[in-house]
Amino acid sequence: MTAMDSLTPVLLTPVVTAVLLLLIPGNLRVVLRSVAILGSALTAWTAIGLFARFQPGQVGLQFESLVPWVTVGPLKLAYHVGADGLNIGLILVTGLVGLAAVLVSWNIERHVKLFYVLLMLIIAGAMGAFASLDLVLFYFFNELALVPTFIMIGVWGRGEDRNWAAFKITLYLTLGALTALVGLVALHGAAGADSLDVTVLQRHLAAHPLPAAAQLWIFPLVVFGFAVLVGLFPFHSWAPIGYAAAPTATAMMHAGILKKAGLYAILRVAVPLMPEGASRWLPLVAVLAIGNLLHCAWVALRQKDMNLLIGNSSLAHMGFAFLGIASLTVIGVTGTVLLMVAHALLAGLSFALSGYLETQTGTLDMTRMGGLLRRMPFYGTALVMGFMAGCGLPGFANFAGEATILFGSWKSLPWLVVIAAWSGLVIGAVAMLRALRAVLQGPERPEFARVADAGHWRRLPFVVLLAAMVLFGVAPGILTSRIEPAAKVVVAAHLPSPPAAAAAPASAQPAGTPAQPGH
Amino acid sequence: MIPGLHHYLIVSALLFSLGLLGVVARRNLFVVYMGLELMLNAANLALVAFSRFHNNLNGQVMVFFIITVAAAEVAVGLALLVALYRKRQTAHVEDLTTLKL
Amino acid sequence: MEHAAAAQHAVESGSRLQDLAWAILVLPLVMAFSTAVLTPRNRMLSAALNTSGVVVSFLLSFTLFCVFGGQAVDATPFHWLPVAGLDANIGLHLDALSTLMLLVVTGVASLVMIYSTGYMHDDRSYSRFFSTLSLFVFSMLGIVLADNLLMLFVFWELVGVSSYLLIGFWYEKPSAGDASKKAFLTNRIGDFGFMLGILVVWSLAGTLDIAALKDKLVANPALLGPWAGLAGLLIFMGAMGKSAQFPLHVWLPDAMEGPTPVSALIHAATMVAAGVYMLCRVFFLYTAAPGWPAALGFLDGVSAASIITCIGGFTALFAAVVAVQQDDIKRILAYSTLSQLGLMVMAVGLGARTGDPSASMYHLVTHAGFKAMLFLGAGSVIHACHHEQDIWKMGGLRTKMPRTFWTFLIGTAALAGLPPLSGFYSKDEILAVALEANPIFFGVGVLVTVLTTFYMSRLVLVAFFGRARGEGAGHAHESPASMTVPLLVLAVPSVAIAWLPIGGFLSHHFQPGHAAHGGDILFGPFNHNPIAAFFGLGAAIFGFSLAYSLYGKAPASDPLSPRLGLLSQAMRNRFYIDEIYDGIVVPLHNLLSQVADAIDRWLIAGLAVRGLAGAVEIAGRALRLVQTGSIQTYAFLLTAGVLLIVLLALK
Amino acid sequence: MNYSLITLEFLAALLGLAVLVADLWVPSTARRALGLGLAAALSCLLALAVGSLAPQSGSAFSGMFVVDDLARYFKGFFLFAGLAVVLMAVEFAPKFGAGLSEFFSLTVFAMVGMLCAASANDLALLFVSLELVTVTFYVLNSFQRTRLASLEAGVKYLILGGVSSAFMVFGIALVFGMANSTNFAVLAAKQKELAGSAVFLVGLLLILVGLGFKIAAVPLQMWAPDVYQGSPAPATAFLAIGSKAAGFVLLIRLFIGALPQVTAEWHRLFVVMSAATILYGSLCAIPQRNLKRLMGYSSIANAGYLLLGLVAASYTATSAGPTAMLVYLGGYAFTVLAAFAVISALANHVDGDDISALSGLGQRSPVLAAGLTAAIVSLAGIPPMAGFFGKVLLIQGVLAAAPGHPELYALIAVAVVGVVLSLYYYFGVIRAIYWGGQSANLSTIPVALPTRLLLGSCVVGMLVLGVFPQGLVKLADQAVAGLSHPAAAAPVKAAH
Repeated sequence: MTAMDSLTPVLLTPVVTAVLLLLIPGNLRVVLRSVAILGSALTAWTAIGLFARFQPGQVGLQFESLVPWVTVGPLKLAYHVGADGLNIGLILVTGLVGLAAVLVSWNIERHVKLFYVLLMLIIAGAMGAFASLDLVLFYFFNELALVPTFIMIGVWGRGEDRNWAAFKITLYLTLGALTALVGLVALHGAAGADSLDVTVLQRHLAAHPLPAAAQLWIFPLVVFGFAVLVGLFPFHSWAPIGYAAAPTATAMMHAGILKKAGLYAILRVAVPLMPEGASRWLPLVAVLAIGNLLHCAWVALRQKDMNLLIGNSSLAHMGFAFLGIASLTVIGVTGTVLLMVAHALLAGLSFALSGYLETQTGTLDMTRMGGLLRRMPFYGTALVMGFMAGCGLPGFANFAGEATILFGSWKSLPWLVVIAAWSGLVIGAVAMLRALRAVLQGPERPEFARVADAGHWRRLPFVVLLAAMVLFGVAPGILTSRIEPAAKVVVAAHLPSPPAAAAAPASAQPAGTPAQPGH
Repeated sequence: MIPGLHHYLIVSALLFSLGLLGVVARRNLFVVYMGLELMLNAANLALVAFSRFHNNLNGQVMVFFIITVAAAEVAVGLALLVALYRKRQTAHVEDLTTLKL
Repeated sequence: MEHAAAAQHAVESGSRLQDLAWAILVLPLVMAFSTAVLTPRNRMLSAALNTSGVVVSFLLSFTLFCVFGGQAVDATPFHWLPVAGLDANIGLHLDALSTLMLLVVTGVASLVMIYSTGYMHDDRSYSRFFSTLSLFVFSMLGIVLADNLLMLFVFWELVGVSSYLLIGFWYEKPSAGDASKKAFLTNRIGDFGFMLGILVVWSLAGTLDIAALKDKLVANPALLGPWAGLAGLLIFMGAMGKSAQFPLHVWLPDAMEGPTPVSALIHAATMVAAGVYMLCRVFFLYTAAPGWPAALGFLDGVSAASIITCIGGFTALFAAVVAVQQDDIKRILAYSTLSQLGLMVMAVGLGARTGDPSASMYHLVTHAGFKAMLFLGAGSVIHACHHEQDIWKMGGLRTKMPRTFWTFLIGTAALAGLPPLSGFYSKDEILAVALEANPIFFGVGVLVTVLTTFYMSRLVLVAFFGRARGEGAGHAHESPASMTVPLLVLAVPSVAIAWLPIGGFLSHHFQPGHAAHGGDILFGPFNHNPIAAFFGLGAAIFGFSLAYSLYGKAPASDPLSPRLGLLSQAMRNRFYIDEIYDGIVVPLHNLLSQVADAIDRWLIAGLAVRGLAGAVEIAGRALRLVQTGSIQTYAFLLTAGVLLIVLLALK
Repeated sequence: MNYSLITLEFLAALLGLAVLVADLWVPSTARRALGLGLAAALSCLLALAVGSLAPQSGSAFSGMFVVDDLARYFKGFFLFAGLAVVLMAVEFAPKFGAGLSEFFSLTVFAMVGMLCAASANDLALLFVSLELVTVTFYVLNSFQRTRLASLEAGVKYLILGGVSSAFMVFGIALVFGMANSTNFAVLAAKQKELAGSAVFLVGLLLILVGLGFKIAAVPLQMWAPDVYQGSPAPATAFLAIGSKAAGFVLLIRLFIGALPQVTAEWHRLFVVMSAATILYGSLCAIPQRNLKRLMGYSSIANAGYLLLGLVAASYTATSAGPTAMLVYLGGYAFTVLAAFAVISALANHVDGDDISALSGLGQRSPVLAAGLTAAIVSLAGIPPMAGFFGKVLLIQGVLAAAPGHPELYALIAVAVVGVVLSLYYYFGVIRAIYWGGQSANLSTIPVALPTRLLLGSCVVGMLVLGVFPQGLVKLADQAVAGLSHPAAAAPVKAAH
């Protein structure tokens, strides 16, 4: 691959923008905003270019670049970035949601410079986390986005308990990330490989796999560490409060993108490198995912505040993602990656919408609103499309993801699929439609008489995200053709047919009656 | 009977623990300071005993180092205690608890 | 006109005529999208665009019908989700069933669109109505042309959302908002069952393609093994949601909140029929060997089809009874649609035993015709009486609105099943099938015919005869031509369909070998199955005479309700089913979410997190107490520390 | 006897004296200029120590004073620390009242003590250099005679410092008694046969106590919070960096370099000490409201993390442990100096050093706010700052030795909990800066050039060590490699 054709530009652009922003004096708001928009637009454009130039159906890494970083005795760490099926979609989506997040922040008035610098750091952190193949580098970028989130929630956040929310989100994520890091370093120790690079570890473990006993205690460390980042059931209470208190841009980046770093890492590291560990521990993860699917969906039902509703329902979607991983089938994992991309767009859009609503009505309490569709036709349509995508309407990318996961996990976890279908189709729909009914329909409230619809500039983020969701909804083939080869590698050890043979479709004509679902 | 090495060691250990007791138990800062000096001298005694019985003079050279350092310490320490006394007209340990928790 | 060019291009390519199906499917979507984005302001252009879009689709369907006429053909598929092991692609399948249904959908839709130009003339969001209607037509055509189960499910949901948008069209009205939410959620419960059904079938048969599925089932009837019954029932659950069968029927009466053309198109002719059409499309599932998993052992003797029949029969009867005591003209027609759908579903269930459900499809086609006309007629009445919907405030409209009256009369006669009209022949086929399969359901069919004739005659007598009761009806006048012309056009099929050999055309599709009973169409039923025909006719006449005895003299108020007393009260409140739902299902969900929220707020967030944080804080404060500030304690602790170190190291 | 080795210490001592003498001529107003002059001189010395003129490896005074890569690493370290403290003192001057130049010269003298400690290869030199540092700090801590807190801090450090050095001296006496020599090389040679003798081991333990006091490890850390709170900011900074690093260089040279077998023997002790220190430092800091006292507890916690390297060294023969300690110390220096630069710059504009006094710093002076935030982020061990890499290497070192030892996994768990707890109180400071309560005055705080210079170099240092730590890691590796060869490659067995 030519040097130009590497992932580094997409990582560097946000960092360079951040540095540029630092140089501009704080009071030139317009200049600051335009530089930020330009920077994020450039990042998005590079990400789209990378996604387009990515050869689908090709196993192995593309746009790779390797620079030795630190060698400490036996441990060699390197700046190793590359793209394959798993992360090319996520890089694209980080660019898009990043651009939308910058565009949506027109209502920030205090410390505009600091806000955009921190936002750019979060985008760089997310992009780096997805691009990096060296585990410490992954941890480096993932943590890079932690402090900006804390400061943004604290300074520009909403609500009076935003201070507690800021602490909670930071402590939870650090505990999760640290546990995972300890797991990763222990994995490196147990494997005896000389570097923490995923590709090296993969080759090393393929040659002499980890003893099952070691896998049994390393795998949970890594999986549950990253599961905290995603918001698996018992460790989920930080997410809704954190997003409700965060300013719009941070909520979009966190709920949409950073939450996926955990899932991505589980798929990149935990499942392929420790197959026995995976098959022993993933059923427990699947059971916990029920908590996500049912508990969080029901909690979402109760919420009056739109951000809490979106936060909780996005946790319910994460239940789907964990279900896809726990199925350990090619279809299931492809579905999970597809859902990750789709949900990133959905969460980004939903929080952008709720942010805009708050700028117009000054409140997020849905019970006090009503009949806004008349005053805000464009915004209303975008909200209907966004919330419909939220409850898995076909035509949007979320449905493609959820359907693939349902199909992928039916054979191994039928009861879970029933619960997931009920939660996704029914409870999700009830929550979303109640919100639509409360906000858009019904008689118009006098106090919201002078609510303004989104002007041309302010429509852009919604249009960008909706276009992507519809594109991947109508033609998910674009994504799945890229994801599938990587998904095969992830579940290579669990495919029934021997991995050596061409990866015959897992569920080709099942001989006789396969495992009876639901004994 | 002629005192052997271990006798001296026992005496120096006793001296050391006495000094330590002085530091821990006494209330007046100056007396605490004296306890401190006592502990240093116990170490000197042990050093001298060892160098005598191993007839290796390095020990005694070491003693000189210790004595000079102790002297410097006393000088600075007492100056500090005097300054404290002038400020608070007390040398009682109980009064020195403004910095706590 | 660009869509004419599109049609021209398709024919010229001449490569594969059936790819024309793609044009039919995509045209309404293109129109909907262009109206919504390009011309929201320009009322006339958007109406013209959408109407012409549907009309061209109708013409294309007609050409396809003539060219292929029942021969099974597939348009080139588009690979939607190419994942190993999941062959989910969007393909279009043309055969007798789908071409006929194409004609019905596009035909009725064109007429409704033309009708709406008049009906919705003074409505504010005119172009939004037309683009949503086109979106609905696109989704409906997707269901009709679908060749695999996942695509069927995809368009199933799209139809659900279009009906949500259309019912909630006048979103300012709170009742419209609630009705649209209720409709979508009830459909979603049905879709939940449908998805599970698809998953069971897919996991056992390994394919989603309906044709391939059919071949596999024909080759190995026991392919689905013990799961056949459950799969059948789950897929039927999808049909229950869409075709409003008991217990998921509650949304249809409330769906009348939408504009009348919507009720006509969606809740009379097309969408509600989708369930029946889907049952016919996957009919081979129900003729396969029945079987139940261990958990449902008690159902072993019963086949899925018989359960479907019972549900259909019960819905028909229940809806007919409720319709008798309704006062709102659209509610009466809604319940009549419910009961007719019950009949069709019953016919499919019974058809499973004889292997030929064409009776239900035939009734579906005829019903679409006259029920759409009845709704449009009701719309014209409401439009004339300044949005008055209660029949007891109307009266004497016969003289004021002759064209609407006569078309309404024809529709009522067809619905009741009087001989020369189409309703008689299709209902007769159902009665014949019922007689042959299971006499009990023949009795249900006859009873339903009686009740249908009774409440329709009640409606006609009260609304069109006697003196005007309300001032609205007082100075009503005939609706403009754009509304009455579609009525007249729709009247033609209600009469003439009987003369077309549709029955034979359909049964040939299901049993190619079976000889279609040719001969004279007009008097066919009388000589094939005289008992069914005479019973049907007798029931109709008996129902009419009963209604005439009560309502002939144009009474001021409903004489029946004092006689029935409590029963009438129950019928007016639809047997309190909605109240039961609101009383049980909704609070249950709220309770569950309250419990979850409480757990989330107190147990996880409160106990676990604050508890932990509190414990850490207390530990910190306790440990900090060691720093008392006095040198004595420090010196003592230091010595103790040294002792500890020595002990620990040397032990 | 090649005296060229001690040129650096000699020049530094001369510089100290020069400042004392110069103070006679310099008018009282030009005290700050004197300070800046001293800082310039120190930076030349730093350039000398680090540049090509660095003294070549070798030993003087019959093996007592040795200069090798480890010594050079720490000499550079101490010179930079001294330079930074002098700059801080210039900024802190109005708070001192009289005797500013005495403060400068005492700082230089303390630095000389540390430079000697860096090259000490003999118990005698160990004792003398440590005592030079300690006695100078008695004065430095109580420099603000007008403030009772400073006096009290001085007295506490005096008494407890005295007790700990008494313990150390007694230890040295016992070790000398048994080994008949105080030279590390001789001790290393005799460690095999003396392993059995209790008196020798007790002696070594007492020396460990003396060093433990310097680095403020549990159970000898009682003094740290009070002294950090009481003594003036530049003195606290030098205490936190200089005296702690001096303690560690001696610890490394004695216990890891000279006596690896004895350390291997005591691995359980080090595990307990490290875990206790991390927990104590992290837990006690949680309810803290005073910033300097918080820094005290944080320095205890960081001593705990550094002991992780010692634990790693006690379990395996690899040099991963000490290298990680050196890298961590490198990052730690820049971090603490940046933090205290901000604290001392604030001293004259903010009354009291309570955390709430920081509120509104974001508006009052973005430079100081950014500097303190960078320091806090690095202290918490979050990328892209230097603290992250130190912690990763320490954890990696312990984990590499972990298979088969369940107590090491417990230690790692404690370390992880410690980091998370530390996040809570560190981010409390960030919260105070950016969105604490509304502070009374929002007058902007002028930041003089020296502080701006110091803060800039510290933040750049942190960033460079955070993103490209390879340079420092190579240096640390070299330093530690040089360390183990003089111990005559005694056969090392990891005691289970």
